[in-house]
Amino acid sequence: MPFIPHTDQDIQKMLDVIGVSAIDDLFDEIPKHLRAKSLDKVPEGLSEMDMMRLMSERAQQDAGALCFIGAGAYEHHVPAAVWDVATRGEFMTAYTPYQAEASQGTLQLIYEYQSMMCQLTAMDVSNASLYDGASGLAESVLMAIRANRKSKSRKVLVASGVHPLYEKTVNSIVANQEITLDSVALGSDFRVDQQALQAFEGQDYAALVISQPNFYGSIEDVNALTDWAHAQGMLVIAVVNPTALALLVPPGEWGDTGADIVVGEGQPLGLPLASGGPYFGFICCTNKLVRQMPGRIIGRTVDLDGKEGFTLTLQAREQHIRRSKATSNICTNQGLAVTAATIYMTLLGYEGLSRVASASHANTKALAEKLTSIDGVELLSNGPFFHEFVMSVPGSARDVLEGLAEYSILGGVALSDLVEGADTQAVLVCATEVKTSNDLDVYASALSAVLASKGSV
Amino acid sequence: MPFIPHTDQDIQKMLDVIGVSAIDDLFDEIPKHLRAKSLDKVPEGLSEMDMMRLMSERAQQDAGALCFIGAGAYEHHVPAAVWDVATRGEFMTAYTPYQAEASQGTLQLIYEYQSMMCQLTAMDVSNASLYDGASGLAESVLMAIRANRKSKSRKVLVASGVHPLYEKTVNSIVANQEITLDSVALGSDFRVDQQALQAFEGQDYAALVISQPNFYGSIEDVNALTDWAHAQGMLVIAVVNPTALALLVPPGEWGDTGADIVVGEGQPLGLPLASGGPYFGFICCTNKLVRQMPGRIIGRTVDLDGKEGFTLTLQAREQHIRRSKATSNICTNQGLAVTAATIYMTLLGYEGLSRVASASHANTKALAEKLTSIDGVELLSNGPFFHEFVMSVPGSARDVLEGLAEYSILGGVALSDLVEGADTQAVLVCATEVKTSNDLDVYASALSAVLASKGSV
Amino acid sequence: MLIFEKGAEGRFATAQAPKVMSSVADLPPEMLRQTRAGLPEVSELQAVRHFTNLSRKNFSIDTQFYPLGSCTMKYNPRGAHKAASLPGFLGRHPLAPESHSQGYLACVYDLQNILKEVTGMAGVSLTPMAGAQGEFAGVAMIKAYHEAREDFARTEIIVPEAAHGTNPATAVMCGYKVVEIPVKADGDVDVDALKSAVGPQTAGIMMTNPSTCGVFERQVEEISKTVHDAGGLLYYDGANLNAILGKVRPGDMGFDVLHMNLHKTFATPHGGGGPGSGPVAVGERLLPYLPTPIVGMQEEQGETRYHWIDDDALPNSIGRLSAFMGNAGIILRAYIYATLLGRDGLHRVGEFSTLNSNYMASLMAKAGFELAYPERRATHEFIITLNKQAKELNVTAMDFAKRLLDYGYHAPTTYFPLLVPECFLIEPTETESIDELEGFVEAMIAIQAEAETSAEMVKGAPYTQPVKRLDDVKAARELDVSFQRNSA
Amino acid sequence: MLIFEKGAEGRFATAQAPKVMSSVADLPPEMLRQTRAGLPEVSELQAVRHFTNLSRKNFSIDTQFYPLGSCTMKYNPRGAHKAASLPGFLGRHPLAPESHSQGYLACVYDLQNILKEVTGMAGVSLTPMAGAQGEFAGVAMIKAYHEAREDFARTEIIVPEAAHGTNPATAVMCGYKVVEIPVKADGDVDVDALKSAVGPQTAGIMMTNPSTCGVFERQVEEISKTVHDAGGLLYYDGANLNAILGKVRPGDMGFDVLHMNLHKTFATPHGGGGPGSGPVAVGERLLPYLPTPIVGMQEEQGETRYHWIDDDALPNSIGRLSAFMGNAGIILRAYIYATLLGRDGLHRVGEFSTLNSNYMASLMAKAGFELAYPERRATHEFIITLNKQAKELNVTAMDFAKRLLDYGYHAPTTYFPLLVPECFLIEPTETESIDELEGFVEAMIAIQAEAETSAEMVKGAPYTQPVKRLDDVKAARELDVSFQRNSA
Ligand SMILES: Cc1ncc(COP(=O)(O)O)c(C=O)c1O
Ligand SMILES: Cc1ncc(COP(=O)(O)O)c(C=O)c1O
Repeated sequence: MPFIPHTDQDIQKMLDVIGVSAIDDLFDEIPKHLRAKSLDKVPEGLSEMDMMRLMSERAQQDAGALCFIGAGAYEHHVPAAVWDVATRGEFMTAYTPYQAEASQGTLQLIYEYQSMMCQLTAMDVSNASLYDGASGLAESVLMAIRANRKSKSRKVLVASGVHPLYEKTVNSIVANQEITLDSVALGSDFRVDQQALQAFEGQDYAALVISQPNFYGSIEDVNALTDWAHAQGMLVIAVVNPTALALLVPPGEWGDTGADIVVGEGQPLGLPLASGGPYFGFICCTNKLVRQMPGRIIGRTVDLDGKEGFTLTLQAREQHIRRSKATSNICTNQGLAVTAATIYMTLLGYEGLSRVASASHANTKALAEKLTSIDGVELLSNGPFFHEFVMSVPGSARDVLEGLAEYSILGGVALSDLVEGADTQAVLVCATEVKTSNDLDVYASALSAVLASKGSV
Repeated sequence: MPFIPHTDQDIQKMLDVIGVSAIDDLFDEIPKHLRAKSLDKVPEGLSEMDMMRLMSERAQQDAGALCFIGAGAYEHHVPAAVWDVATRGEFMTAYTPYQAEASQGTLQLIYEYQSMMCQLTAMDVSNASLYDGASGLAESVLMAIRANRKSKSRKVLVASGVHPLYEKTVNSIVANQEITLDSVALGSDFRVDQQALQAFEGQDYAALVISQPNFYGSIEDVNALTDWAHAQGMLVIAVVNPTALALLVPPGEWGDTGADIVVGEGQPLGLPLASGGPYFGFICCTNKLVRQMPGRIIGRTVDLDGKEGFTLTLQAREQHIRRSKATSNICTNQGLAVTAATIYMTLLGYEGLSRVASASHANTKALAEKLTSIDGVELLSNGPFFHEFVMSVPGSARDVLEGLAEYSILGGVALSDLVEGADTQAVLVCATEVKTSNDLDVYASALSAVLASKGSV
Repeated sequence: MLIFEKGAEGRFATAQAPKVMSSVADLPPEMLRQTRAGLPEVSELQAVRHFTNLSRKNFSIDTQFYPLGSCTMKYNPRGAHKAASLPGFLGRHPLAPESHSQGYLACVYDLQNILKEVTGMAGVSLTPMAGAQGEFAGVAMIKAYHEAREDFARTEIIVPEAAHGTNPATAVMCGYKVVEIPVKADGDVDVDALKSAVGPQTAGIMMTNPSTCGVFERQVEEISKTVHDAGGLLYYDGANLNAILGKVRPGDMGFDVLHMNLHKTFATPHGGGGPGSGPVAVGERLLPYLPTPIVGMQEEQGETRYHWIDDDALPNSIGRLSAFMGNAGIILRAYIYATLLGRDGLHRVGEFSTLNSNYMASLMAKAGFELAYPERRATHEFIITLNKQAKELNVTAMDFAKRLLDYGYHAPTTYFPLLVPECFLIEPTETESIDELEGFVEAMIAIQAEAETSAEMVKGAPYTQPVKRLDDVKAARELDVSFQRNSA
Repeated sequence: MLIFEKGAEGRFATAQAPKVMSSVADLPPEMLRQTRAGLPEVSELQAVRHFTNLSRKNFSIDTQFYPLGSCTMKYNPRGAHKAASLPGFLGRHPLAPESHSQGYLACVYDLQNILKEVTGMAGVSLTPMAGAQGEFAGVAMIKAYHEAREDFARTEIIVPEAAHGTNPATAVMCGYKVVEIPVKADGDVDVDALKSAVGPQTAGIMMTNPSTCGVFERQVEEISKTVHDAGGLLYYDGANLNAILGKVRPGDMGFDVLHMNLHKTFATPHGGGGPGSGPVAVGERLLPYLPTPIVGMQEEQGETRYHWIDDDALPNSIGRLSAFMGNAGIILRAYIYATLLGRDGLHRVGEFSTLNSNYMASLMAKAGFELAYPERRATHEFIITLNKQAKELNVTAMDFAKRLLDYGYHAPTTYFPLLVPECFLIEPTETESIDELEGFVEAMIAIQAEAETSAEMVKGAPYTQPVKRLDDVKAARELDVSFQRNSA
């Protein structure tokens, strides 16, 4: 019996002690007519060997392409040590550190994680993780609504460079509490349109959401946006890419007083693309807002002997204590992903992370130059960008991407797939530090070939 | 500086304490003219990311074939837990357990390994490992020469079903001590020819080497051979496949009194094919011979409090104590491979190992039937075999195998590649439990196709 | 010592960074960071050593019996981890085109079907990222259902008092008011209280069955009828599905929607607090509201093609709950687990987890410990109360829990459910051997003896862990949640 | 508890075996095993838990500073392990045709060249499976050389008394007599003694440089001339190559043949005792005798093809030393390590291992510990003698070693080399940070203080390990080297 250790003797002994004659008797409180028949539609079990063969074949089906898609998930080099250490049984098969004395490993690690995120974002407090960037933004919106004492508004303003899938996610979640989002239109340079923004002057919003870099890869003038929002009595929710934080002004230093809540997708910090997860959402805030923070927080304290130790703290915000009055319903979070990210940040350090960020930027710039030197391909991102840009291809972006896929190149995402009403010729492209200059050339020549074979339309 | 943690400040502080002004000064006892120039022919260093790319490309070059080669290295399913646990830092990055109190993990594990090998072979004692099966056989020959009090002979008789590469290895090693090997010819059923054996009756040999199954996959009449050798005053050295031991009579029970020394290749016990290593040689013997055993042995004892513990024992046999009088020069052995094998044997148990053995046998039988039903292909192994057999193909075995390789099938080894003077049409083929019945069909149809395209010659 | 305290300025693991520092001169200077972020500055060896040693300060399934009730700490097959970590799976971008995603989509599709079968429901969405998000999705679907019928009066969700904290918290996140109803002394819901609580304002009820009391709710059919008759829907919190896997299906009990905790029932690693995965399954009525994305399949000229089903195809969906599709890697592991077990193996889960639990309960009762529900069958978990010990010896459940650590056992869940005083919720799971179960009971007996003769010693436990009992009050009062270089 | 004591008859990890037990009825019944082998009978969880917990009883580089002299316990890059574990490498059969082996052969070929360059030699064979087998190969080549010249009178190998035990043991395995020569008080070989030892009976000398005394042999050129003039050859035991990597090359010092310990100098994991890899490198004279197989390369029409060089192509080879080609996976790891370091990185190894060692030696000397060779530079390792402590306080090197474990440091090599009484051979390696070096010295200072005030306490150490000091005498006298069911 896979994973069940019982021998016939064991079972007999156990039944005797319990005082029943068969395992089935243990279910005698369940009404007979409810009892399940066999699970016919579930296949027969496989041995580990047969399972590995099946899964290897399936994994192989999806392998081997050169990927230039970003759009919220980024391919970075993950040091081998990250997952070797993170998947040690003691990290991987423990659970939430309820018994602090027997969980100091996980607890200290999360404390260190929180500290690193505070360093990266220049904020005071970080929690132990949320599910992902998108749902994390939803939590931030709820948090801002709770936290903004000056405003009774149940509306939040979104600078529309925010990831469209994040917006969808936020909507799915916050609409249930009658909270609504309004968007500021984007300028032609894929950055917030100052004019459009002015139109919201004087309106009552609990918060302004600013993405840096934004979904299109563009770098926003976050200082001006932050100061504008604060002047309007809005809190500022910053949505940031953690790799970019090694290069760009951290949200804690935006404008005169910094952002109030910082949220984002932790995936770039050592998590593989892996079909979208597990990743993790990070969230940081100012000291002032700590009691509104969702999720777990680890604190440093001392033990009976005065020795340093770590423990869950401020649990009175959480569902297991406060139940219906909790700051969020989150319980299980993304512990192991955070473990990996903490090791990643430690191995890279600020110096390493800066190099990853600048190499990604350099590769993206180089790719933009190579691709836009092809006839008919144009750079649409005409402001500064980090490691993504938007280009326009002749004809349908979808068709061109399909053509590239036949060369085993995943050339980016068609903007119109994700953004309603977007230019159907626009492609969002990304190149991180893992790409070699040869990879960029391979993309460029495949694109030339695809365009040529399509008769450039 | 990869893997060197020193900052400039560290270096300066260290130099100051030492009292020199530059690192180079620390080498001032080396004559100046001997000092090396830069290592021009060594390439520039790569980052881990660039290295991974290079190695992935190289690994990919060798991947993807369906392998039916055995001949001393066998593809078995290795449970995922084996290497997950074996590569934990505490196992992988420790060294020889000289400090017993800080090495109880490795020490207990080896004690358990020794016990398992004794169980499998039905012998009294196992050591902690030798390098591999072939060099292990060389150590066994040296051991037998030392141990056989009845014979002063420096000759050992080899039943010639022993792996030809083992024979070569043994020769390379023992010839330096003027020890020679003689071979008993093989019968047409790829088993020891009793007639040929009788010719050695009454001659003075220190030992007889018996392989079970032998190199050709055949099952020898080990009982008769053992009794014959003992009657001649020879010690019996058994060379065995550990998977087969789950099916076949263990050497400790061969004939009337059992083999004296048992040696073999541990690879089938959870070690990947991996181009030939690391594998490990196992060696077991009777209690009587323990002081002639080469290599490390772990013993169970007690600590100051009477608590059970494990430690290196009988070190007086070893080079670090006995130097030129040691039983062998071996020092570093194959610890981690043994760690994996111990976990493998634990996970499989006797029941699992038996199933692996019988499934391998069944697959090999089935493959032999499929292949030999092809026109012109004949089964040469007409005695009982375990998980390898010899077949004859029309034309040159080498050519046929090359043809198969183009179908990404490694169809076996041409006997004439390994055995001098062997039939050039003979192929040694293996199918273990990892092969599906579809794999066998794929082989059969490729072989048909190859033979057809070669015009069957 | 913290990792921050181990470094030296300028030190880092050089092999891990791209060789050259590329120029960023083209970016607007006022957007560039001016201060170095104070990340650790250590060598690769220091990092590996630090985190390896930290890991050694944890209890875990791989090292200890971990009978944490309501958490199903069963063995996490290493094969599942290995297969889910194949490069083809790790390298797949979440937005990769379907042509380059058939392997992954096939796994998702197959798991959807397996979960439908084991729950007896009509549809499944795997996207929720943990139990709580599954609850959210479920309650949001209930809300969408009522709203689609323009039944706006339903503003309440009923929750038995034994419910897990995520239940009421979720109801509130979905904009509902929470109405708690009591649980009777025998562990079953007080159906009379339920009957007087339901009405046209009732959107639904959230229930666990077996409940967190470790007993099977015998009146489930009556509850179902009561709520349905009042126009409400039934939500099944599947955290305890392990108890009944293969024995009784939520769909057959009358539930309209449920979530499962794949990290519990389907043996995916708990990772020190996550990630998990909390798929939802629904009956026919709620099918249109399932969260997206889902995977569909088409046979075309003998070829099987898997494809995404997104908001376009499911316009009434409650929508997306994550940027992509939840914790894909956990979904893979759960699929692999189901593949390894197969229909017979899944069926055995409920049986043997229940056997183990009842055996432990019997042993503990025989040893004199007080079961919270002595007249009931234990399910996959059971509760003991140490109320007598707390009153008579001043040794609390907390003290027993801490002392267990010294005996090498992780403590069961303590002080939950709240309605049983000084309780231990003990869940052994089916993957533990009889030896471990007996060892734990023996440890409890030994601690009981210690409590009787040396209560103070027990109250000072643990003694063998990296730290002694921690000052939680100080942790909350003098909040230190982030290392500052000068706070060291 | 032993794994054998944890099982139950009939239990096993079912997922790990082929589903059906196939028939073996076709095999001769008298050849079939009649008794079940008493392997452990445990579940997968029990196995994982047992061995995980066993591992936790080890010190290792990943968890502790491990300054074991002559063993070069440096950081083992995890990237090397990961790359060497790529499926393409793990799946390659050792007898796979060259057409399916170009990736692996390229790595072997490249490493051969790198090792030639760092040693200054003309040819390399990677096949020896550890240092001792490398020594064997080297001495066997020396023998083959003399025999090829029909110089059969050379029956002796000279070995300095400080030599590692494998050196004399190897010489004997090759059929030689061993002649030991003394080492002087300054750590250098007694050249006068050497001069009177050499003669027409001298096959060669085996030397380490830096020697196991932790000093560089300054008269190496004179030694070389002496032995060469007598018609002997020089063998270099490369176990200490870490000290001089990139600084001075054995080939330039006059050696004819050497082995390297890739598990030391090239940072491959030591695995709790192995596997290692002990490649040999030779000068022109010994090229024909290199052990097989070796990898060669041909450029053909712009295409690079790698191929095996076997006995056929190298008829005077001493032959094969393993069934296939040694510890292939260790060879890969060493190649990867060299690839990560590159020429500059390899050059730094000697520099920084020497810097670390000299720094520790200076600190220890300043703290009052007695250096064995105070007038000499330390190389990558150095020796202190605790003779005074042993005599005056009755606290021996062994006692210091055991007490160090309580401080969280693995003990250095003790009582080797034999010629220095009560010695510690301390090798920090270049991958340790200044903090660890200082921490170790502070621990030694603390133990010294303990030795002065509470010698008995120190002599009872360790106190914090899974066991206290073990009874080695009992272990050897009442030999228990294999578990018997009834001996438990
Ligand atoms: C009964 C019950 N319901 C819900 C949950 C919430 O699940 P999750 O932690 O995955 O969000 C839990 C988890 O502990 C639980 O035990
Ligand atoms: C100086 C010296 N020579 C030779 C050897 C033998 O090397 P191996 O253990 O790899 O056989 C060692 C190993 O410890 C050594 O230190």
